[in-house]
Amino acid sequence: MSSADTFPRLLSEHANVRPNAPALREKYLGIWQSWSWADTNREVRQMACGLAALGFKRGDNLAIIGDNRPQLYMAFAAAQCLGGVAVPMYQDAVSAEMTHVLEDAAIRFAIVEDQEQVDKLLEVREGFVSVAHVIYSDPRGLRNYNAPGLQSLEALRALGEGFDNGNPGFFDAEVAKGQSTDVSVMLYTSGTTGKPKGVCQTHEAFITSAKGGVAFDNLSAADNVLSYLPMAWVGDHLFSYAQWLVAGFTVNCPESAETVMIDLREIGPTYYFAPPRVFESLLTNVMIRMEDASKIKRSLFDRFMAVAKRCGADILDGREVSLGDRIQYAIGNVLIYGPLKNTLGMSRIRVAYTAGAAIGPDLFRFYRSIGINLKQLYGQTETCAYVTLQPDRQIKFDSVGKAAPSVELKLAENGEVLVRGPMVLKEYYKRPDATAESIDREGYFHTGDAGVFDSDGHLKIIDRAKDVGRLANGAMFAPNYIENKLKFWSHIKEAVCFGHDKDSVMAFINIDLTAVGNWAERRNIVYSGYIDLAGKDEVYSLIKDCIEKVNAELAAEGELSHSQISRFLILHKELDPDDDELTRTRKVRRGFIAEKYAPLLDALFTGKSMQHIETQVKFEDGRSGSISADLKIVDAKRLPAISKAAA
Amino acid sequence: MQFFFEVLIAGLLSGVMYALVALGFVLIFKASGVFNFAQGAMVFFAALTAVGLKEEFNLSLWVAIPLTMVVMIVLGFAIERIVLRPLVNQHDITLFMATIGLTFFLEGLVQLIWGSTVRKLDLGIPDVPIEVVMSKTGMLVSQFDVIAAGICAVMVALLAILFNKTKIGRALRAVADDHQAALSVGIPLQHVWGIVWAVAGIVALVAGLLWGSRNGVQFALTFVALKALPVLIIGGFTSVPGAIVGGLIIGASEKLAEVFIGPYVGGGIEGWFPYVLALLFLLVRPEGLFGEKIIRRI
Amino acid sequence: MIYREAGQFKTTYLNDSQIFPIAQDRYAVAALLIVAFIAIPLFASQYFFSAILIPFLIFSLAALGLNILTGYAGQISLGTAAFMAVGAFASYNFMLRVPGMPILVAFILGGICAAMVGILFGLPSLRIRGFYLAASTLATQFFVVWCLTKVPWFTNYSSSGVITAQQINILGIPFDTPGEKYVLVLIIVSVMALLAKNMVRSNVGRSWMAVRDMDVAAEVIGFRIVRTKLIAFAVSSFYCGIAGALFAFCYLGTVEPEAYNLDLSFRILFMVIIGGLGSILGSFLGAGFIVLLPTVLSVIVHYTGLPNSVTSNLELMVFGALIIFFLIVEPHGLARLWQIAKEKLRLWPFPH
Amino acid sequence: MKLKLLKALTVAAVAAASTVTSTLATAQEQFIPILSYRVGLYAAGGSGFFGGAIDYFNLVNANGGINGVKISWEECETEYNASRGVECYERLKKKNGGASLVEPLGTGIAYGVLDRLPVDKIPMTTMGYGRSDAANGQVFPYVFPLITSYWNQAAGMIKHLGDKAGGLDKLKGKKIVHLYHDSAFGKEPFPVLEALEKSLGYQLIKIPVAHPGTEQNSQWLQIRQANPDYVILWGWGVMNAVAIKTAARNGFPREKMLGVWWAGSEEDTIPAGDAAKGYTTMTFNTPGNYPVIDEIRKKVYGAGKGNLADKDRIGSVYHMRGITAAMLWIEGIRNAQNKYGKGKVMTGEQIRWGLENINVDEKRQRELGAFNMFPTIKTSCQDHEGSGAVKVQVWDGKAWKAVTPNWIQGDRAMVQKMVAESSAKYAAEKKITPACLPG
Amino acid sequence: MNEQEHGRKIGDVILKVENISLRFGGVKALTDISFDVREHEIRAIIGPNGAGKSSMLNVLNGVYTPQEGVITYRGQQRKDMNTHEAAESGIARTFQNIALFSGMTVLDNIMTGRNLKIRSSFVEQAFWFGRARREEIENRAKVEEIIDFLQLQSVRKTPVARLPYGIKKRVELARALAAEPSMLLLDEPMAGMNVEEKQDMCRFVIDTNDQFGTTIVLIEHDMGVVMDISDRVVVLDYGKKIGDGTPNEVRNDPEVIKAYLGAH
Repeated sequence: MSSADTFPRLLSEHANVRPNAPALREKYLGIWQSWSWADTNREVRQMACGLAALGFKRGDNLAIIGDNRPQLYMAFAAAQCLGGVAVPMYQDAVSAEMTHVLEDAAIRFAIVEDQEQVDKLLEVREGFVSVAHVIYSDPRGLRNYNAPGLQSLEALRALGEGFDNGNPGFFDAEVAKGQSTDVSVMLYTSGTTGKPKGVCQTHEAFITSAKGGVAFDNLSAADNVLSYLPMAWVGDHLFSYAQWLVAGFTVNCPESAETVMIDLREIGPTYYFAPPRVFESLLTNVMIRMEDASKIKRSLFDRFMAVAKRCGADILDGREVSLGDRIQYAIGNVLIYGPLKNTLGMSRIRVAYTAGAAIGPDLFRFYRSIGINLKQLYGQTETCAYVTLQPDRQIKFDSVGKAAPSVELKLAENGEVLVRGPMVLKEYYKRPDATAESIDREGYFHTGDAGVFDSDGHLKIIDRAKDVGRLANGAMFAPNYIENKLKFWSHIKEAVCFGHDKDSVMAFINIDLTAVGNWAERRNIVYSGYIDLAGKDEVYSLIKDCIEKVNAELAAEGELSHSQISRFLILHKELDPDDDELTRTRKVRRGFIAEKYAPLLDALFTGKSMQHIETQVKFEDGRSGSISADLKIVDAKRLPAISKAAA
Repeated sequence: MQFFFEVLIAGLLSGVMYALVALGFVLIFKASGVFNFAQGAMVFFAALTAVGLKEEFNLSLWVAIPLTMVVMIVLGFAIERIVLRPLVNQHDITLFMATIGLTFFLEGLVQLIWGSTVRKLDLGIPDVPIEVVMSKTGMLVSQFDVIAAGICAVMVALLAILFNKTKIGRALRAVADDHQAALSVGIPLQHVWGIVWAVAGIVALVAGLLWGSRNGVQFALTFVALKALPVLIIGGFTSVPGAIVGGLIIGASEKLAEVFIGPYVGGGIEGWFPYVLALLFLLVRPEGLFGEKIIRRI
Repeated sequence: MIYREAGQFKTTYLNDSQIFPIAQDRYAVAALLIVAFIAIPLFASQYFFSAILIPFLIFSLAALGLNILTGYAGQISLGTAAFMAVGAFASYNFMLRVPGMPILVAFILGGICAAMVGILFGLPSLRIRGFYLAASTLATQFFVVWCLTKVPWFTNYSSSGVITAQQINILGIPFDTPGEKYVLVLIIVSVMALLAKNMVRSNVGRSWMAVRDMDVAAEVIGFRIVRTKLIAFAVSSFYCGIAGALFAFCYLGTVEPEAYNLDLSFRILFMVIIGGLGSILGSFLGAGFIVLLPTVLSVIVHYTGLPNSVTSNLELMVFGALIIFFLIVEPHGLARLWQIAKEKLRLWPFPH
Repeated sequence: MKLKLLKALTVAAVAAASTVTSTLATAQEQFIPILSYRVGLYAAGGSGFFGGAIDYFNLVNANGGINGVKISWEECETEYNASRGVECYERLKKKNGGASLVEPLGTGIAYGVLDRLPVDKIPMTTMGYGRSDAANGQVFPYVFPLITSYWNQAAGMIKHLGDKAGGLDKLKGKKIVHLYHDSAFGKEPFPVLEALEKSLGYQLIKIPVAHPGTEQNSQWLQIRQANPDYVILWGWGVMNAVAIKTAARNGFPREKMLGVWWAGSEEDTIPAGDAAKGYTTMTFNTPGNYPVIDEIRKKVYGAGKGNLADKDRIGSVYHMRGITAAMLWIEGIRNAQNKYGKGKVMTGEQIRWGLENINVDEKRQRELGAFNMFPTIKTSCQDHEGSGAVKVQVWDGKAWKAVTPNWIQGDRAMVQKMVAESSAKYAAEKKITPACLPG
Repeated sequence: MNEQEHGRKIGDVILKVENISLRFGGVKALTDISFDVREHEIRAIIGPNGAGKSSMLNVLNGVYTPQEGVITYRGQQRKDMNTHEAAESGIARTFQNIALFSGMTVLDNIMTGRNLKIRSSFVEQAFWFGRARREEIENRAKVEEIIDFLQLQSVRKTPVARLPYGIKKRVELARALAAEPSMLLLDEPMAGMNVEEKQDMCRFVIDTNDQFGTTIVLIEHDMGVVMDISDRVVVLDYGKKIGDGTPNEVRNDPEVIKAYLGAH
């Protein structure tokens, strides 16, 4: 592995070592347009010089907003070449949400994808934030814009080329000035509470982290990834940028958000990263599609999935499996698993990771059983995504693996996971208070998650440390843990549990419209939409079933057996980041929800069987309105705790 | 000159026979838009069935013919039910192909039942020159042809009555004019199509009996249908009078061509002359003599 | 099931417009060609060559020609055999009258003659369409066969109008045995199928389909209807002409004009429809079906022990019934069935 | 119930066992493929002819085979279609130890397999059709236009017309219309008719009838206009009946019509009804009853193995022609056995020799129970026809009757010269060096 | 198109029709219609059903031949247009009842729009070599830009027959745009669409006009949509012109109001 210690140097090294190998691809105009490492290097150089010509200085922040596009990945490198900091932002944020970051990071330069982002920035600029230079890569619809400081990426590159010719040596000197301890990127944490904070990460942090992962999973220049997760998310930054430049593999950008599945299938990545949500919706999709299949196919599928469940994961992990099972599995691989992986675009996957939330054991098992080496990792924005990784062949469904290379890991007294190592953030931008709060004197970063080590030294995360509450009887209450258990059922899309300081646990449920809708159709249940479907008695009893099964599981988990859900309701609207109920990474904001739906919560705890509620909602076009409904509340059966020994 | 008229009259009279076969086509095409290639096979089927019934069961022809009529009606409805209904709304050419398939089926079926020997059919009409005409003008006019022409005229008249005076006829016309409209006034389309096929079957029977008694009842009857095509082109696929006029034109012109042009080019031009004539005709009037002009809107 | 397409992505338009964009298809076609060019010549029996494979390939070529006209350009023709006859008799005469004429050149010239006849008889298509056109192409059928029978020059004054195809010799290599003839036919058919595929995926193919699907719109966007139709007639007839020449030279050897009768035209039309209109593959499937079906049927009914007069008629009925059945089940032909099956395989185990 | 289908099915049920044995031929059986056609336009001819052949096979087998060698056969439906015929030929030629010989009874099919015969070493008989010049066994060693060819027939026709007129010289100035099926078949006699026109001085008027010949009004109007002395009807299939009927409607005397032998069967005259009375045609069989036919009635039909569904057709023209053909084939095989080993199964090559050395004189005819059923025949390498003699028959309204008591022959010398010329041309085209094959 | 021409800078009159009358048999479809179209403008022809709008459009690109009148296009005066010449001189159009080639994919349909740019002969195309192959690739690249422009990526290889109505309309526009027309005739581009689809289509029409400087003549039956996007409007009723001017002028024209009220 290379000794280059900043991203710009890594890039130029690749451009030297493998100038003609593809660095980036993008499905555009119907084909996968490719940029070789040499192309990439040249364009980055032009972009950087162009930015320099516009006055971009060392230490300046460059906002990068848009879908995953090669030009935008290059923009990261361009900023870093000049000693600047790339600040990727969520492309689906509305302008008001952007204002905070733009102000906080004092953005003067922004490289954005298209008209949509330009419009938002110009709107923000109307106020008081001054984004002096907005550079767009897709000129469509922008021909008649004549806002000052607005120009196309093409123009910027032309400008850069001129500048480069006029100032030979400037670029190389700038790259040479770069230090591995410079901040390379600032990622804003979604922040379950409060305003987002900018996490400043150095070149070193990400490169070390990336190298660890590359070595851990033997990634090479021959690998391919599909980049479709938000660029502002640490996961994408690590996998599609840091590891890209470290390992030198090819990053592929899909044509558009709608075509991700098609593009995934076309590219057939060898290395894949997705939050559990994606895996889950894929599986749901598989199951729904299989339900329409002919009887023969379905019985084949069921039969071989049973085989896979029995021995698939063991075969993947190299454990001993009987010959008969191996033969059956091989047949299954030809008939079912292979084609299945293929239609999912996963037949070439060597390593797949999931992180960002806990993944359901069934879900996890499913992918592993059909031969996809899916592993979990655990980490935060503040730790460059990795804290722990699951080593090959040591996969456990309920743990997140062992400490990643060069990570020091320990548990605080209250169970909080503490991390030390080069990947820990340098600081929160302009927030010394927050920095001090989360990095202790020994240099440990407080993750805020509560966890335990199992006998093999694998870390198991239970919940957010601060969310771990106590029931009135003093028993431990880990709402997230329960919610995740609930969400493992395909019919349940979101769940929010409450119980801190209370006698019992209550739950809000969001049903999964696709899964439940399909379920309903097969039973000839007519419904007009989410609200209608959510209120059906049949649906209630379906969900009740799920909850009671979760209760049964909890009953076997010692202290957590007290956290069995006693009552629940199905919410009349889907929780939505636009309504601030979820974060952009789709984590529930429990406090906000408790406040917003206080009457419902009251009703749950006071034993009512029906409650009226009216809620404000924002529509996609920015209008808002209100919906109201009478919600049923249903009791769920609880089971007596089962002692560990018995289990 | 006398010879010319003789040829002309002979031509016109055989044209009547062509027209009779073409009539079956027109009926079906008009009502269901199906180009029924099996019309020839139906002619063969009907004629052979009639003769077969007569000979094998020693029936009188006047018993065998009504029986055959029943068979043809059943056949018509069966075709509608088994072949056409599943193919409703398919492309024209698909339906056309289906009727070719039907041709094979009917040919096989009828020969399987009655055997492939050539049979004699005697309607009791002698096919000899009419003495009176012969002696008065020296022209030769076949008695059979004249009677056949008469039968043909009766047939057309009956069809006209069926079409214009009966409830079924009105339904038929409604269907022919506009399928959608017919549906919307509540006429069961399938029912109407079945009737049309049955009527076409009866027309085929008449044609089969006449042709069969002329040439013997045999497989070659299926080829008569080929001659009906140029008739249709000239007369238009949807016009009953067109079929008659077209038949006369084709009959007369092919005879005249064969007799007066044939010897100069080696003869045997009857095989293609009607087609080339039809082709030339089409270049002038692409929709046929009586066909409706199609205005193509965009 | 067989299709594993993940990871097959295209980085250039050239790659994207390949004839077989899916790798598995390419392997399958390669395997098929290897079998056809190497395995079959090594192992197939005489019967297979001369009774099944050679006619299958020749009919496929003729069906391909008709498919270009009917399937792609939407012009129904019942005169295919006539164009075949022109090709055959023209090639024969070129071989006969031009000393030292290479046979492949004679085939091509024969094809060109057929193309010219095709253009001539395609002219009515400019004014008429649909069944009117179909009926008028019958004129071609009858007229051409009549001409060949009537003008003794065409048949080299053979008293009976029968011609005997010359021996085939290419660059000193004789093609005499059925196996050798098979290889020759296979090469010609493969090359022509490739050319046809190229045409239909290029502008000329699109012009045909445009005229077929919506001629007014085609004209409005700039296609020249007249030219398009005539090219379709020419290309189609060229293909049929070559097929006709092969029919005479590599299959029957000795032919009379009557061999190219209406019956043959119909059989080829069947192939195209059963195989699938507007599909190159369909031409081959259709030819296979129509060539094999009677053979298979007669073998099957042969074992029923029924007398031949019964079996022959039964065969006819089954043939007719199968055609109807096929049209009902899949009016778009075998090629569509294949396409559906392929789709299913690509989506396996999912139904959609 | 007199339904053909039921009859056929019962026959089938009874015959099932025997059919199975005949299809599963052992090495001790002489296999003969039957390229028949029993559907379509020409089904009447095909079913009669091949029915006759098969009936005779059954008779031979019932009598113990050829020196103990039984005959086996398999039918394949050609529909009178050249490419299907070729397929049948190819399918059956190697079956059951190999085909002994073929007889496609169709010009198109005969041409289709012509080139294949020398390669496969299978002889083909084309009895009364096909290339007339194939009589030259030096150029066409495997083709046997047995008994007589079109050219000899045409010469015979003119001879007969001459006889009728009172001598060939009386034909001078007479008008003869050649009304022919517009195909290779109909044009085959042109060279002979034209050559004789020159030498005899009659006026030949050629009038073609387009296939299939269901409409002949214009032709007959032309004939009426020309007012010929004779009309030669060179037709096939439906064309014949139509010609007879149209002649009647045009008042043309049937007695002046002379049909080719393919226009002289019950299938041609019965559909024409009364109109056919007095109509004459050529034939190479003498109509009537023969011991061999009685034997077939008794031993074959009596045993329920008869091939014809309609027993009335036994002894009909086509049936008799089929019997004749089969008889000559068996003679060929017998000859071969005599040379190559009695009681053995013969190869095609050996049978070719056998066919080239047929000698059925009157004595042999009597032995075969077919005296005078067909002309005596003696083949050789130079003459694959072996006879060239024809007869004239007349339809009396119910049955065919021979007109000429004796077999007649036309100008054989002239025909032979033409055969030599034409076959030499073919040999040149095909680069064949004419030679007799060794025995 | 060069850079300076972009944008909504309206130029000189490029198409002028004078006293056009069109009859089908005895039926008068158009009577004495005169109006002009300026370069780069969006010109709408509106009117109630049966007003002769489609006939007018068909006269403009030569599908119908008017009995009377003169058409002047880019300085050339003629009795009638010839369909093929119209296409060659840069007039493209869409149809009221979608006239896509239903047997082809979206991509192929749009590719047909490039046919006038293809120089290679069918023989070259058969061999898929040299110029033919190069042209195919070049035109594909052009077409892909249009696919991108009209956001048809996800249906690129779908047979058009399987597409929903709104998308089909868009494909038709794409096919017309593929010819890089200087004038685009749109025959009720928004007919039968829901509000959202109409908005999309409006945006595409404006974008086309804006980005390529294409002069657009469009027909609409529904006044509302068109008024917003067109520069000038001709109003037809029963084959006669009853109004001509800016949307505002037309909107307030009493005769137009009468015609519209009368028709509804």
